[in-house]
Amino acid sequence: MSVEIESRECVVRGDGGVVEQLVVNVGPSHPSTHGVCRVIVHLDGEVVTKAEPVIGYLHRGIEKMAENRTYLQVVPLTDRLDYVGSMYANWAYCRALERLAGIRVPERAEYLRVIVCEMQRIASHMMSLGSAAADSGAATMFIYAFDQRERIIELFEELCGARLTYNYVRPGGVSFDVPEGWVETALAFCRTHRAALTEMDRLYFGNVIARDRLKGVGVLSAADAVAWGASGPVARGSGVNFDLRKHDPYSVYPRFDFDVPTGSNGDCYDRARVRLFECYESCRILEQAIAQMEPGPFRTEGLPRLLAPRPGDAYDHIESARGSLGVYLVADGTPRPYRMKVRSPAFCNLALLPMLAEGHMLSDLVVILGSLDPVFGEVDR
Amino acid sequence: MAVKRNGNGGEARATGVEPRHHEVGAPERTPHVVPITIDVSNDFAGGVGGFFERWRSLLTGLGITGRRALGPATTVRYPREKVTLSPRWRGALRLRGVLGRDDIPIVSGPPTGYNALIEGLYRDDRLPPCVGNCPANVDARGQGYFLGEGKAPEAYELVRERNILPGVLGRICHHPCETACRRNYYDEPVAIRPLHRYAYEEYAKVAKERLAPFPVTREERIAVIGSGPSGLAAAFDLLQLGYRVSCYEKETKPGGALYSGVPSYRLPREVLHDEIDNLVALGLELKLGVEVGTDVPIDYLLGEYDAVLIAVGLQESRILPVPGHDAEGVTGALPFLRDANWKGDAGVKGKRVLVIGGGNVAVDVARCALRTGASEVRLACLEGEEEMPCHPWEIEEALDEGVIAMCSLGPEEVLVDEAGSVRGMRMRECISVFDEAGRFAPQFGENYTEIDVDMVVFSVGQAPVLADVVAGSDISLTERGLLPVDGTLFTTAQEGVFASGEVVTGPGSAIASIATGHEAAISIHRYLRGEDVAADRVARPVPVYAKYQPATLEGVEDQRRRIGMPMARPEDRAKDFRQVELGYTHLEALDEAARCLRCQSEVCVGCTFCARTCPDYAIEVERIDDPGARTVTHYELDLTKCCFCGLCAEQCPTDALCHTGQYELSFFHRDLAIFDRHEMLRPAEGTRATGRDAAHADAPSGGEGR
Amino acid sequence: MSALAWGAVWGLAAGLVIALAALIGVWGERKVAGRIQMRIGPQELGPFGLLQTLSDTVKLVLKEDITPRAADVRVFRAAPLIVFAPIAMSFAVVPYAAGFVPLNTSVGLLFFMAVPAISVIGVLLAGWSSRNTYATIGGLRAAAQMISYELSRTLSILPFVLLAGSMRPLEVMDAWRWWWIPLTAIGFVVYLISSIAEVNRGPFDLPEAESELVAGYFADYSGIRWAIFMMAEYGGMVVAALFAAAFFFGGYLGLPGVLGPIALILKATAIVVLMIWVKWTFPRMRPDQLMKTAWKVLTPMALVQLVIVGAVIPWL
Amino acid sequence: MNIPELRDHLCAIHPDLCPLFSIEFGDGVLSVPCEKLYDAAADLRELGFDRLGMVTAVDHGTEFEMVYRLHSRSMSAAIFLKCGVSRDEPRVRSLVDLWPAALWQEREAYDMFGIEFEGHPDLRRILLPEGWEGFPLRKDYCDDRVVRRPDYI
Amino acid sequence: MALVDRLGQTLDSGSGGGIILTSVDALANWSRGKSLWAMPMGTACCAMELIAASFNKFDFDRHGTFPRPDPRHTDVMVVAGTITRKMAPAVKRLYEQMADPKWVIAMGNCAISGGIFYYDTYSVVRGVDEFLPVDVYIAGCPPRPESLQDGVLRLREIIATGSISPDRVREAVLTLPSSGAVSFGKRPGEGEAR
Repeated sequence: MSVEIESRECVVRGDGGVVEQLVVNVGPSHPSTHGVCRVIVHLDGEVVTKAEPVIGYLHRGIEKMAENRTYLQVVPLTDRLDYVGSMYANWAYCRALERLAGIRVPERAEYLRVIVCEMQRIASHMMSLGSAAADSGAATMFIYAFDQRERIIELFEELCGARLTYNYVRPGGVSFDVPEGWVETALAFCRTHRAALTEMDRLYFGNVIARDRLKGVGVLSAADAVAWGASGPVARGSGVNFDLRKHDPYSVYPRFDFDVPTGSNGDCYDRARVRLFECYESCRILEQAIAQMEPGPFRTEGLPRLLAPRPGDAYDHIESARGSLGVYLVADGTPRPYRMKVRSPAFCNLALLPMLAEGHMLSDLVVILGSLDPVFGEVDR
Repeated sequence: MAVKRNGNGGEARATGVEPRHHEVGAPERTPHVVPITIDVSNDFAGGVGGFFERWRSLLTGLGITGRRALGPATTVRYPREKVTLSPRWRGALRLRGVLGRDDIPIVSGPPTGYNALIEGLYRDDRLPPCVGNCPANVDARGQGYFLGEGKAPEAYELVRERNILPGVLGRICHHPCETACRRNYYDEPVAIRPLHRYAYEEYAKVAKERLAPFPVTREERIAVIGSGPSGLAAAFDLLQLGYRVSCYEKETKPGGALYSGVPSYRLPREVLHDEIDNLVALGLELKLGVEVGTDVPIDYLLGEYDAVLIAVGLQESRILPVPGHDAEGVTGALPFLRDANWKGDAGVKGKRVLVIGGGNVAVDVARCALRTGASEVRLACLEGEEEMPCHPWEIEEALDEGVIAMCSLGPEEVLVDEAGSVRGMRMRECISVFDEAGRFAPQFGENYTEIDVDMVVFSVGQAPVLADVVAGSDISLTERGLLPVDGTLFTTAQEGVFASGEVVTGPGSAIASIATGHEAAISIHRYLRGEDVAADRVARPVPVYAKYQPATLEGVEDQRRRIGMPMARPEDRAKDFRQVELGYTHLEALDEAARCLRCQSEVCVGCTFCARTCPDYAIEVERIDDPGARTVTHYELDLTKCCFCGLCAEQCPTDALCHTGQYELSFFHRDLAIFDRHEMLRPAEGTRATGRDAAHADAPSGGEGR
Repeated sequence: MSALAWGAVWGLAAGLVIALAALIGVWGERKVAGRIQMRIGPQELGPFGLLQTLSDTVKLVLKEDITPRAADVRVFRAAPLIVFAPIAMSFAVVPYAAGFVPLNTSVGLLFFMAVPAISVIGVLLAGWSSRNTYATIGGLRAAAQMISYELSRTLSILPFVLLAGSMRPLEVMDAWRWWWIPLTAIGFVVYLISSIAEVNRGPFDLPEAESELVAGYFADYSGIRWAIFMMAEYGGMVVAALFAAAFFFGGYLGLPGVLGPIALILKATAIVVLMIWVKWTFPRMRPDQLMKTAWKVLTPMALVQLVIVGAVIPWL
Repeated sequence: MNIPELRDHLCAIHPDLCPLFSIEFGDGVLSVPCEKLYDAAADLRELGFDRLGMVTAVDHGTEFEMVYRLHSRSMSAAIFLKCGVSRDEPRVRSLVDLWPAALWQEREAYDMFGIEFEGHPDLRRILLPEGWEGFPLRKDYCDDRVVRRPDYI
Repeated sequence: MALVDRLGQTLDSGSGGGIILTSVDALANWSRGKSLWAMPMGTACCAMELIAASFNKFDFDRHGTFPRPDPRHTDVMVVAGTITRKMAPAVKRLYEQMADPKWVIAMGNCAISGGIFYYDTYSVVRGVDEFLPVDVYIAGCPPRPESLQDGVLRLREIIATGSISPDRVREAVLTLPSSGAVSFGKRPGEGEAR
């Protein structure tokens, strides 16, 4: 529903004619804004002449709060950044902190992190694909995708006792080792998930209406993707082969054999389908990681409750489901961070919306917004 | 779906989607990556074929949804049926117990059942780390509890159950309990060892009234050879079990290695004697100055007594066979210490002394040498500064007193002057001490150092001297002069003969010797009762406890800090054999005992670490800290702020705070969601929250993965 | 009995029937959507949750009836009725049983084509009078859409007029032969799709597109007025299905007595389920694609159907 | 490309930037004076740093430190570009001409720290509502509505 | 609510209307309680659980509750997530757009009190009850979907105390109990008699 009264405005067109434009205010609470985004859309008929996103409706001041929390207390805060993929922010933060404090992470913990993050990628992409499909009206596809996500969430609940805000990746490792039988369930999930992905591909991406809705809509060129700092599936959908797991291989990723799906057209279809194929790749990584994981400690023993890294600053990033998620930490030697900055991929990707939406229809606007997959916890922080 | 690989060419992979792929520009190359591109675009065919493909895609979609519609529903019919929650599920928080309402359990029991008790606690995850990490499983938590309540004699007696000489060990123990103390994680460990000492000092005041001999209830008599810690521990347990025990000591004063090996600046002789006198008062028969083997043959003991325990310890120091090791002025650590302790003069007055070795004994030797008048004491060891095997606080105190440590040096040759006495030592640089597998395999470099000294003390290992003890009996020794002993039962090949202490374990700590004494006592008891010695014997669990990095103390309030042990000034103490540590005052001891977190007791002690760690500051805790009336008066959880992150329950040292499986938390009023102490202690049924989930409420999770 | 009273009785009866059809339609939609989405759907009230929609209706009736301050009050209040009435009227020309059609008019088929199309005016008025951008866009989309699909829907029914030589529903039914089913297969597809579009259901639910326009032309309606919109939608769906069941699949024919109408209702139910199934399977179309489908795909297909039938007629 | 290689590469091409380069916590840092920021950024862009990853600032009490994180896909390298800005008059040249990615990120830095970016086409608040007083991530930011946490650790 | 209000008033004042009123109340409360359509005011993490609650595993529709994005058509606003100062006016406006009778569920701790964002942050509203009349608070961060369903079932208990007559609205007893469960739906003083 609109928040402010709509208005009409007159715009002089390039050819000298005057058109009356309808200004539609989409959001901040709208079924397709994936949270609380407001887009002020100027419409010429059905065609969008200007779409201006207004963000900050979920700006909670997490960066300021982090300055008032101890290093351990920040971890639950990072859960709430990207609430569709809490593990990523956990991990990015912990990596930055580990770099700053010189903490070594046991190998099993790295494997566990990779496993949960790849599962999180699937879960996040399922959410993204599903809600993007729902944006274009395919509610059932949303439920099929969400069903897959729900299974991962059940696995996460087994593993760390929470459904969304896991607080799982901790400085120096992870909070729990896998429970008994969990690994088998995860492998079984991988098998069923592939079939479900193929079914979703046929149901949605094979569908003529969906293709017509997605193809050629919101085209992002590779050059623009790089210049605008896009990352993740948004950049890869445009054919930019940029994936931190390959380009700045962190953790144990170099040990896995996986591919980076990239699109060629840079339209909504490619962006969405890149996500779909990343799920196949995540399944591959999962299986390899589970096979390679060896028993051992899952957490660095002996870290005191209060960490006080030496003064300095560190940045570390991981490839989240939305792109390169970085955390920049400045320490001043006290047990609290001096400054924490989250480099949010969704924020950078969302900046593309005005450019992508211009000239498309109002119906396309929500599809484009969905294909950028913003999560406003992370955009607004 | 097709995969194109540049480079090492793997297999093409099918993922079920028909491929329609074409090259997408040149693959971007980076040093790390084998660029792989999956082209994700596919399109309908053109023309009439495309027309039918389009219609078919619609039918495919209908087919998929239709098939799903015929499949089963995946719904949980919620109010009637509920999902099985993960045991780790972080529901609403509860307290299992609270100080002032619930008691802290005391780990105490008869010697024969003690191991099973510990084992049971360990299995239930209720064993405090200090108890678990102590070789003798001394209940340091119970000590803290009694001392905090102002009941020092009870604390002493509780400690004495497992640590027969609390006063002595309270001065010399290497305190593995403090190493494992959970408090390391928060700030600084509880001063468990100084509290032993304080308990002893308090007990000494009332010892006369509380000491009464154990009643003799059994016929059998037992001889213990050696009055060191392990012998005394075994004797104490056997006395407790109603046996009559005689202890043979070859020296004129009891205490064994505690007397001859430990310098008196660490252990005043009167304390040692006082505690052994206490044992005598409990019924122990001491036979001093009787050397078994020389004065009395062991066969005589075997005849006279029903069981014999050999706990003679180690008497001989190893001396490395480097060139010149037989020169005058080269000696071993034990003879040196014996001289220093018995005579107060080790013949080093004004001499320059070099101690070879990096263990605790070496540091003792070095510090003794200072006190007996050496002009300069150096300590040379193979290991680097970080890896020295001695306890860091020992070397620190030694360095304070003026000992010069020279690390990463291996002895090469003792330089001997014409008179055949030592004039110096040639050392070789040591690169690494251990090989990759962690075995002792020193690697030496090519740098040599020469040190001018007048005396060299080797402190590189000790060995037992048993030939005399067993002379004339059937007991046989190995080629190296060792007694073959079962390492867990402490039985020897000869029936009725047992062995314990460093004879069995090799050089170790006093508390470890005491632990073996307890074990040996159980074996002797079973042997005398005619039971199977090995049956159902509980092997003591040795959990691996985290070794904590020192916590930052910035912002930590003073009352949370460990109370520092008052020490004599270095320049004073280096000159004589008076005590270095001065001991706690009454108030200090009370405060320090109150710092104990009562780990794993499942009783909230109001340590406030949950409140301190909560990222939402949703918890408020207050407690009254009066000895005897210590209670948590206020515990308030604001459930509307809680973020269910689980950090507080993980911090809880006692496991009192835990997550229940309760997740149905609807309230009609915001204030109802604020749980006070009463509410926190309430069991899940009858809570303020709606929709109780009784099935999981009494199976709280948490406590894992700490 | 005067004609007015007779009309009132008929009107009331028709209203009740339509309300019942809508209630069951909504319930069926929720149940079928539930099955497709692997869930249960309404379950709590009555057997299989049948009373759920009744509860919803009572609630909606008892809810506040909001008229936005900016709205054109009279038009705003009248619009639901303008949408509902034509749909209700179109129930009158469906041949329910042998010899029974409530309004036995000689232009029955034309009536069925023409009258429901009036509801587009109501939709347009509803969207415009709400003074809400979403509603305005929704209303305009609805107008464009319903007018476009009206053509193909009409064309898809014309074969029956050709085949039977009459527009009187009962006469068409009398002339009906089983081989009309294969003959008019293409026409049925066109009819089904255009009917879905006519009643603004997915994948043609652009006027109310939930993910774009929140609720489209009825975004500002609440309570009973909104319920009337929903009744019109489900009523339109049911009547379209009844009509298709009668003409494309022979309706009550072939079965004696009361079994005939039951067969008609079963056939109509199947078609309603198909419509629901389609809605919950496909994504929504975009306005331009919608137009393209109407003019470039469905209208030619309907014309092809007409040509086929026209070619067959001389051989009869 | 690892950091020393990057340094050598940088020094070979831009000797003037070489002395400003340092390595901290395993990251290459190029600290430049603020007036040279734009030129240095342009040089780095020429060098192959095609992505502007992050723009932010740190309030050091005495001055603001602008922190830019640049990535290069072709070199597989990343570098920090830092410059200090005076707290009294926080003004720095906008990098929007070089990377459009800076458009929103600089707006965010403005919103949170009040740093004026010269040449930015649309410098408005982005996360906070228009009309918000103060810049919350400054260390001296005061707001009566903030409830302070209890002060224990 | 004009019609219903008038009906309620008429029945209440007229003689013998009480009996009819009681049965109309019963019908109204039954229908209102069993078809609570939700306005999903999901802003943050809790929105994910709100979505999950109406999807296949938890299926809100079984209870007659499903999310409608349009406030005009909904009965209960589920505020799921952090409400910031920037967002609060929009939430309030949406609430005002809802048709009476309407209820508010504050789902999750952010909506109840700001939760984890209570301290040290400058932009978060500490609880939606600062500007909305909240009927049921569901604690959790985020609450499970079952928890939300439980909250909706609790809300029915409040609805059951309602009446279409403006004078007869029974107040739920919402005081802090000394022990035991919350009592509600009980007229004040009724319990003491027995």
